[in-house]
Amino acid sequence: MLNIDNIDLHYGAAQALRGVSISAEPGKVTTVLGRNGVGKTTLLRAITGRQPISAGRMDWEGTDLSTLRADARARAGIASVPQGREIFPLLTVQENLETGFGALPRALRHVPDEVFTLFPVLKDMLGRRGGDLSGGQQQQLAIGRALVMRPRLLVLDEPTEGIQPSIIQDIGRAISYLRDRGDMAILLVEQYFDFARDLCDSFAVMDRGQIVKSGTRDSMDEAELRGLLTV
Amino acid sequence: QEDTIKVGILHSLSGTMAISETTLKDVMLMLIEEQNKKGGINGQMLEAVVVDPASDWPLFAEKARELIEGEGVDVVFGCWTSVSRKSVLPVFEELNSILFYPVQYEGEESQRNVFYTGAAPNQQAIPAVDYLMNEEGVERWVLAGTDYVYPRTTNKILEAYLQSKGVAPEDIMINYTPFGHSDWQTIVSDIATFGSAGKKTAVVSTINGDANVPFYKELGNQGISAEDIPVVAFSVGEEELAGLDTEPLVGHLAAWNYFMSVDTPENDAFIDTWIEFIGDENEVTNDPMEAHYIGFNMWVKAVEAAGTTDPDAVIDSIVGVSVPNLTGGLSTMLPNHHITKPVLVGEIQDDGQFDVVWETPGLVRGDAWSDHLPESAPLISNWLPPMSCGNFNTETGTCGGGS
Amino acid sequence: MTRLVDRRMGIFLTGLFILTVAIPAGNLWMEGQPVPSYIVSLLGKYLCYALLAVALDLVWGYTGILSLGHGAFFALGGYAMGMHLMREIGDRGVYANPELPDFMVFLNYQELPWFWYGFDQFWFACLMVLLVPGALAFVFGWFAFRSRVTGVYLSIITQAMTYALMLAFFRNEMGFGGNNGLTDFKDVLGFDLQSDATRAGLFVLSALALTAGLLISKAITKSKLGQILVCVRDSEARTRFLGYRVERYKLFVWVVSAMMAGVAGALYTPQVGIINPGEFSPANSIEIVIWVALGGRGTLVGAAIGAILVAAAKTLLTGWFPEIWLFALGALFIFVTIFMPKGVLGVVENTLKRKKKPEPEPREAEA
Amino acid sequence: MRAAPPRNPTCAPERDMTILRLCLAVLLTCLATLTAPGPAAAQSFEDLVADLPEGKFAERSAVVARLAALGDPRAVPVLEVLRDGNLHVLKSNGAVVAIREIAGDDVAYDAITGAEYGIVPRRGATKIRVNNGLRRDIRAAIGTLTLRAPDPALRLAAAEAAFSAPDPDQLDLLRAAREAENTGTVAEALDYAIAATLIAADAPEAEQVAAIEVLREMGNQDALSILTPLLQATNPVLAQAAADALAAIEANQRFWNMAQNVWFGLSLGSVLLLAAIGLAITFGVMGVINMAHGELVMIGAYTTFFVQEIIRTSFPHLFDWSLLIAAPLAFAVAGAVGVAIERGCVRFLYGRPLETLLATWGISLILQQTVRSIFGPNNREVGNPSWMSGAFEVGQMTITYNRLWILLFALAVFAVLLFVLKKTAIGLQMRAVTQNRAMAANMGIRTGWVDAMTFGLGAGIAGLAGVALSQIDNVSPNLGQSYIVDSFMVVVFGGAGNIWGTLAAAFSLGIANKFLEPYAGAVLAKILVLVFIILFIQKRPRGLFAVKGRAVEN
Amino acid sequence: MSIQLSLNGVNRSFDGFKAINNLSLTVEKGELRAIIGPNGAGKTTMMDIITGKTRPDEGEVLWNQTVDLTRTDEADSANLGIGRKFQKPTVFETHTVADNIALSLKADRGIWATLFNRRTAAEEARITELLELVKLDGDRDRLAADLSHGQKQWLEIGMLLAQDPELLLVDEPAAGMTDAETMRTAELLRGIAGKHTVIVVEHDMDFVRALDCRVTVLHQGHVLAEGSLDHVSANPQVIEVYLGR
Ligand SMILES: Nc1ncnc2c1ncn2[C@@H]1O[C@H](COP(=O)(O)OP(=O)(O)OP(=O)(O)O)[C@@H](O)[C@H]1O
Ligand SMILES: Nc1ncnc2c1ncn2[C@@H]1O[C@H](COP(=O)(O)OP(=O)(O)OP(=O)(O)O)[C@@H](O)[C@H]1O
Ligand SMILES: [Mg+2]
Ligand SMILES: [Mg+2]
Repeated sequence: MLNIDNIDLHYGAAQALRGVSISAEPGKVTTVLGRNGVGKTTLLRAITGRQPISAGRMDWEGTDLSTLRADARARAGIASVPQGREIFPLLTVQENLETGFGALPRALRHVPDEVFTLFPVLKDMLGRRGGDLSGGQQQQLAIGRALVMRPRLLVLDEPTEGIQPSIIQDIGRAISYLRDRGDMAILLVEQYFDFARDLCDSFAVMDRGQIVKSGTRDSMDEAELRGLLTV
Repeated sequence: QEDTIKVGILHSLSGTMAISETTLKDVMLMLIEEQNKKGGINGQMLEAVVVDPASDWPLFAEKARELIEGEGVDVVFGCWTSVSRKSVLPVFEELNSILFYPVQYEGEESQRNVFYTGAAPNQQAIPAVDYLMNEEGVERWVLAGTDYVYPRTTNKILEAYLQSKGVAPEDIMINYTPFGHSDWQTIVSDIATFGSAGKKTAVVSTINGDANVPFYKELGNQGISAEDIPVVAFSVGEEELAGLDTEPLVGHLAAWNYFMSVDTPENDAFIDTWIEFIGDENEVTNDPMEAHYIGFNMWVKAVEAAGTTDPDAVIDSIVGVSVPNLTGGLSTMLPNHHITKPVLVGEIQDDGQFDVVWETPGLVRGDAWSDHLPESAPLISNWLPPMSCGNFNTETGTCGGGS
Repeated sequence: MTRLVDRRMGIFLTGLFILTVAIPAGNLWMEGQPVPSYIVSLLGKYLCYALLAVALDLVWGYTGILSLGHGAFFALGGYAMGMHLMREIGDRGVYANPELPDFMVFLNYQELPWFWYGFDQFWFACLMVLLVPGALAFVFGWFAFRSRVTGVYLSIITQAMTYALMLAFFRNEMGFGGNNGLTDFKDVLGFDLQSDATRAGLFVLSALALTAGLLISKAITKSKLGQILVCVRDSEARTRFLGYRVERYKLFVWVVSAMMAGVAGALYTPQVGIINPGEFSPANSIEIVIWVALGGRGTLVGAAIGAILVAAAKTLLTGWFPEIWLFALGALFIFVTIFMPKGVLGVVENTLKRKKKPEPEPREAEA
Repeated sequence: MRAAPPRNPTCAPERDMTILRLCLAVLLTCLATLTAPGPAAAQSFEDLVADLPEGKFAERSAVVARLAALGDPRAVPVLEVLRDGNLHVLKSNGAVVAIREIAGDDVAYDAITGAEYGIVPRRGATKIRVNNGLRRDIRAAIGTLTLRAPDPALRLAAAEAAFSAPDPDQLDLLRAAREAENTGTVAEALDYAIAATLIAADAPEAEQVAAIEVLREMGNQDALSILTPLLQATNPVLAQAAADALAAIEANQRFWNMAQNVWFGLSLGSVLLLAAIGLAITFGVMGVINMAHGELVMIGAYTTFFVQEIIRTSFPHLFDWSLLIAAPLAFAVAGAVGVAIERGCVRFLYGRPLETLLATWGISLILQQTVRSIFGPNNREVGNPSWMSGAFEVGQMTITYNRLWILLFALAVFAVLLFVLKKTAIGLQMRAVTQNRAMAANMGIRTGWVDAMTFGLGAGIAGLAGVALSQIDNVSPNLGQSYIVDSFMVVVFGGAGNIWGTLAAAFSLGIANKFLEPYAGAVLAKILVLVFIILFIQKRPRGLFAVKGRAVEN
Repeated sequence: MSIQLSLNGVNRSFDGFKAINNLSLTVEKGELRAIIGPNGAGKTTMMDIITGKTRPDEGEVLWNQTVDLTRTDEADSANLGIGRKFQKPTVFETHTVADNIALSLKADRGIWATLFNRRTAAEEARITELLELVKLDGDRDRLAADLSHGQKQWLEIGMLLAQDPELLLVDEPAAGMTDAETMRTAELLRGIAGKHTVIVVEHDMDFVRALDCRVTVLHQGHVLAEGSLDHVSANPQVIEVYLGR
């Protein structure tokens, strides 16, 4: 269980997050929505440990996240699919997938089959350098790489960006499959409204570093949300 | 502060030349300390001013200026490479101060403010070649050097000299290498080939500094022994040998004006003082150190005689001054600002020392202008009035450029 | 002109101007020379270094070309001037040969090599001070930039260039005096190089050259061309897609910078009295980079300050702590990199807390 | 020690040294009376030894010759002592003694009887000096005396001595020895010696022509040196035979010269490879412009020195193991320094790669000065263990052991490194961290630790390079400076980030250099290689083994 | 209408992998063309070839039926009037947002011209106009590095428009935008088509529908189908490899 409580974050003098609170539960998908530049990525960076927070508390399974460095958070079960993919360009696809092995017990150091069933293209490209892949292939690799870590919290930043429709459907199915397995909390940042809506159990809408609207899927008012995203 | 005499020490303590020059700084400190124990000069104590020109030639000029103008030193002992000396020359000339230069060099220079206590080519190279020719019957010569002015000039002189002795041009091989050359495989094997033409062959090495160690290591490894092809070096002394396993090098030669192994009471005393000063049993002494020893004592004597450290007075009074050198003779300052020295040829021993195998019967006068180069043959140097000229042309009867 | 002289440049130039007027004036008219003449030469030398640093900052700080061979252009300028000074000696050399410099006489040259022709004329030498480094830079840059050699690859071939030149100039056959280089200069344009007035004159000239160099560089970087240079530094490929011919822009600053370095060398030679192949050594060129990094990359004035600071530190430390000064200098470098990421100038400006429109800060060009 | 199989039938069953010597003595005395009669015979062995200190080198030479002619086997040890420069005259009583150092003291033993005279005070004895000429004569003299020694190695040395100093008077002696010889290599050496002697002697034409044939078979430099003067022979038959033989030998030599150049190139390449390979990690993989790399190499070399120093003073019998002990230590020491540099400085600079240049330059100054302060500015002596000394011949090609071992060592280091980087988990992590530090952390990689290990590995390998370089170059505070430029050149020329490229670059630059050197000279060769690098980079702007494609563009 | 761009039998492979396989395609002047296709179909590579970033192994690429684009480099193609927006947003991070636009404006790209260039009032006005269009007028003086991912996308679109090119190659403009913005982008592109030729790559079918133009489907480096969106989305092969279900 991830609990974010009232955090602030600054880039130098500029404040990017103001009192953001959000939580994610195993077996549930929480989506964060918002226009460009409102702080969605920043929130995820705070969780994965790329950017230090300046106030507030982040609690993950009972430990205070802000005391852990980024690599420790990964070993505590948090995996991320960052915006911009961040594939290791000179490592082969195979090696990209293996980078997460260090955080795993020996028995789990293999690439789970679901990665290849989800993204069959990766299987054909195991020997190719990650940096040579097309944009969409890289995005698939980034998701696959996160799944190798068998995370208990999966953080996805616009995972559908640049991906062909059929695979978006596959990713959607994968996310719901993972959710339904019940051992994983999923935090999803998405611009693609329909996709987000179909998957989420709860949602939060951000604007200018703040959460301006949140609730469960049932309380979701599509027209209002679309309005918030447009202004 | 007025009552001390300041002595500037201008030797590199860092950079590529530190390896050679640092001991010269130490020997100067020792000589100054010893002199002070004797009560200084004319009742005044000496004070050493040490700076580090860091093996950077323009920095030498800057530091020389700083010593003379900034620190007000009365005399400077320093420099090793020719280029560092060339770099400071104008400074000493302009500010009318005194430099003692302790290293063997290519000659072709005589400056009023500089005293050359190292060997001129005629005090090192030519006697060494004579030895090899007469004693070892060498007929074929490899002149190997680092590519810079000292080896170039020395080899030019030697080439002219050898040819005048009837050596055919095809019996002379000249080879130059860059500074710090470390891969000697090809050259050593070339030397071996050159030496296998059925005539006794020797190598005259003007290889400089760091390049010597890998050179000798390669010689040893390729199994070229001194009995087959002896190498006589002008820049390899006890200090350089300290970095080598000399076992395979026994018998290779060096020509100097001093060896640590020379058995005289002066030298024994000098070595004892040095070892005590440095505090290390294994420290060695070498030729440029002796040159500083001689130069310093000459300067002391001249100052005592002149009663002042004023450069003009000292420059006048130092010519003709004789002091004991460490090999059992008296060295004299000549009017051309070079000194008289014996020339010794030594063979490397397995203990890292040299055994003197030959020496000149008397002292050799340092010659500023080589007689073996056409342009410099007519030049002579004499800083005594009325001539007072470093490059007097005996053909035209005029004092060439310069002052 | 759009504010060529901003605040930091203003302060620096004012300081420089005061020095340039005060020192020679003081020395000429006041009793007992308040500033010893060796300090004047020393400062003159620092200013030459500063100009060299500015030249490097122009290509490194703004265009992202890390040159590890700028010492070569400096040395070539120095040699061009040195050759003129050699010729000025005339028959006052030790061998009294009116045609040949001393080193040629004792190396048995029969006649002056062709590439020495013309250097007896001052104007010709001055032209060469610009043309020789400029031409080398042009040829080198034309090939390298066209072939899209970038990053460390470019750095290393500039290093190879200066290294090769060093070895070549070491060779006596080259006709530039071998490792001793050119020295024993007497006068320039009839002025005795050892007189205090000439020294002061050279110092003032160096200051003027530095000022000109700073202003030219500033003008370039402030212009649209300057902005494009920064684009090249940050994303060369993207700049191409906008239609800019990156190689021409690079070549332009590269040649300008080389010429500036050449001028610095030309002023340096008469002030230190020697020019030799050591100036081509790769370590020297690295040191130039160090000056710029230490002063603050991409700030011009910072580069100049860095050069002066390091040179002054070297002067002082080698005198104060001859045995251990390297510790101090080394520690200084480490300290500056870790604690002053924007160089000395950055720290000074931060402490002055001048809130201004953000200057484009240098970022690392991707290798 | 291996005893030679008995050969001489008259004393065949005996292995006892004294008896062997006696046999030899009898034999030699016969021969000596045969070859060297005259006034020398009048002087006794003792007289001659007493005469050794007298006169100049030339006179001493004559005495040595007479000693040899005497054929007294006791002469061999005396001559050996003389050759090694340990024969002295005691100032106190004028006795000729051998001085041996025992536990730090000089102890004198009578040169002939071996009786002990006790400890000699400093300057209590005058050395009987030898020079090269004398040493040569002594070698020849010992050669004469040991031509029939039981140890084949001794006989071989004697035969070689006879070859290099052919003496017509010894012809019969050599032939007799050849008759009795049945060790192949020695017999061959004796054949050569006989041939050389025949040519030096005024032998009949037919014999000399046959000798020329033998030398032609020998086919090496030494043969050349003996045959060349024959071109001037007045006898046209001889001159022609010599010319033919020379032509054959020279053709053969051209081939071997090529081979030799390749070998020199490989060996220079291996040195470059060793010097550069650590940098291929710290710079090539990590992107740190590590100007302190050379100093890390230097630290490795000083570690070797330090180890040898301890071995010399305390465990001299371990000397041959010194490098094997030094290698892991050098790796550890340099690696530790590397880790310290990374943790203390470089880690603050990731993302600012160019600034690492400034900081590591500072570190290099400090390391240099530290070493200078601790060990002094001078060269330190690092010796070659016996297995790294000397050379062997492959055909006409000389291969020195130290170069061979360094080549093998370089390849081994390369192989291990390749394995670590490509096949181990830590290698993968190293590459991941250097490509994207933040993402690597998000994958659970301890980036700090991996950074330290990577830098430490590069530094440790630099240390290993130092161990090897100490065998061929100066060990001085400047050691590092002389390799840093070349190292960067190699890494970049090969293509930064590709260690196969480093391998290829090191060897191709080494070989290019060695092929140019004989034609252009060392200086010009170096310049040409640099120009070649500049031009080559124009063709391949990302080095020899460039990483191409999209992957490197962003 | 004349032909703006034509690709004939273009091939390109990487280490044996055929990224572009005998691709032929023509685009008319002023046309708006959408290109879709699975990930890795070769869409970006095709743009690389048109702009001279990648050289084809064989085949010809003709600009206005005359200029051979396989021989030009990136700067040449830009000067011919081909502008490009990249899949991964690339802007000049150390310049301000306004300067990014200013540097992209159509102007003389020579050394001397830029050295002595001064920004005119007309240029200022155009910059402001464009910034408003991409909703970055508030961020005018911020460094481009500080923008969010989506803001960089917008900035890059602004830069593309500033160049005023004849042909716009737009690689995934809507990625990372909200649905509303996606629609606005489609409108924008529709607006400039006609005067300019536009080639858009996108995976967002709503966006493509909004473009309302001819659609080319690329698969494994060659054209799989071409026609209206409805036409191609009915193609079973397109459904199989691209659209799904
Ligand atoms: N490294 C940075 N330094 C300074 N400001 C930044 C930095 N990264 C982002 N910002 C600013 O912080 C704010 C939030 O950015 P963030 O990347 O979190 O937006 P986002 O919601 O993810 O937008 P998008 O949908 O475009 O990805 C933006 O205004 C952006 O300009
Ligand atoms: N430099 C290269 N080296 C190796 N393979 C490459 C290279 N460039 C492209 N490829 C391969 O070519 C294929 C086409 O890539 P491209 O980027 O053109 O696809 P795309 O159609 O743009 O896909 P996406 O919709 O995912 O962006 C991919 O499989 C990619 O891996
Ligand atoms: Mg984002
Ligand atoms: Mg694409």
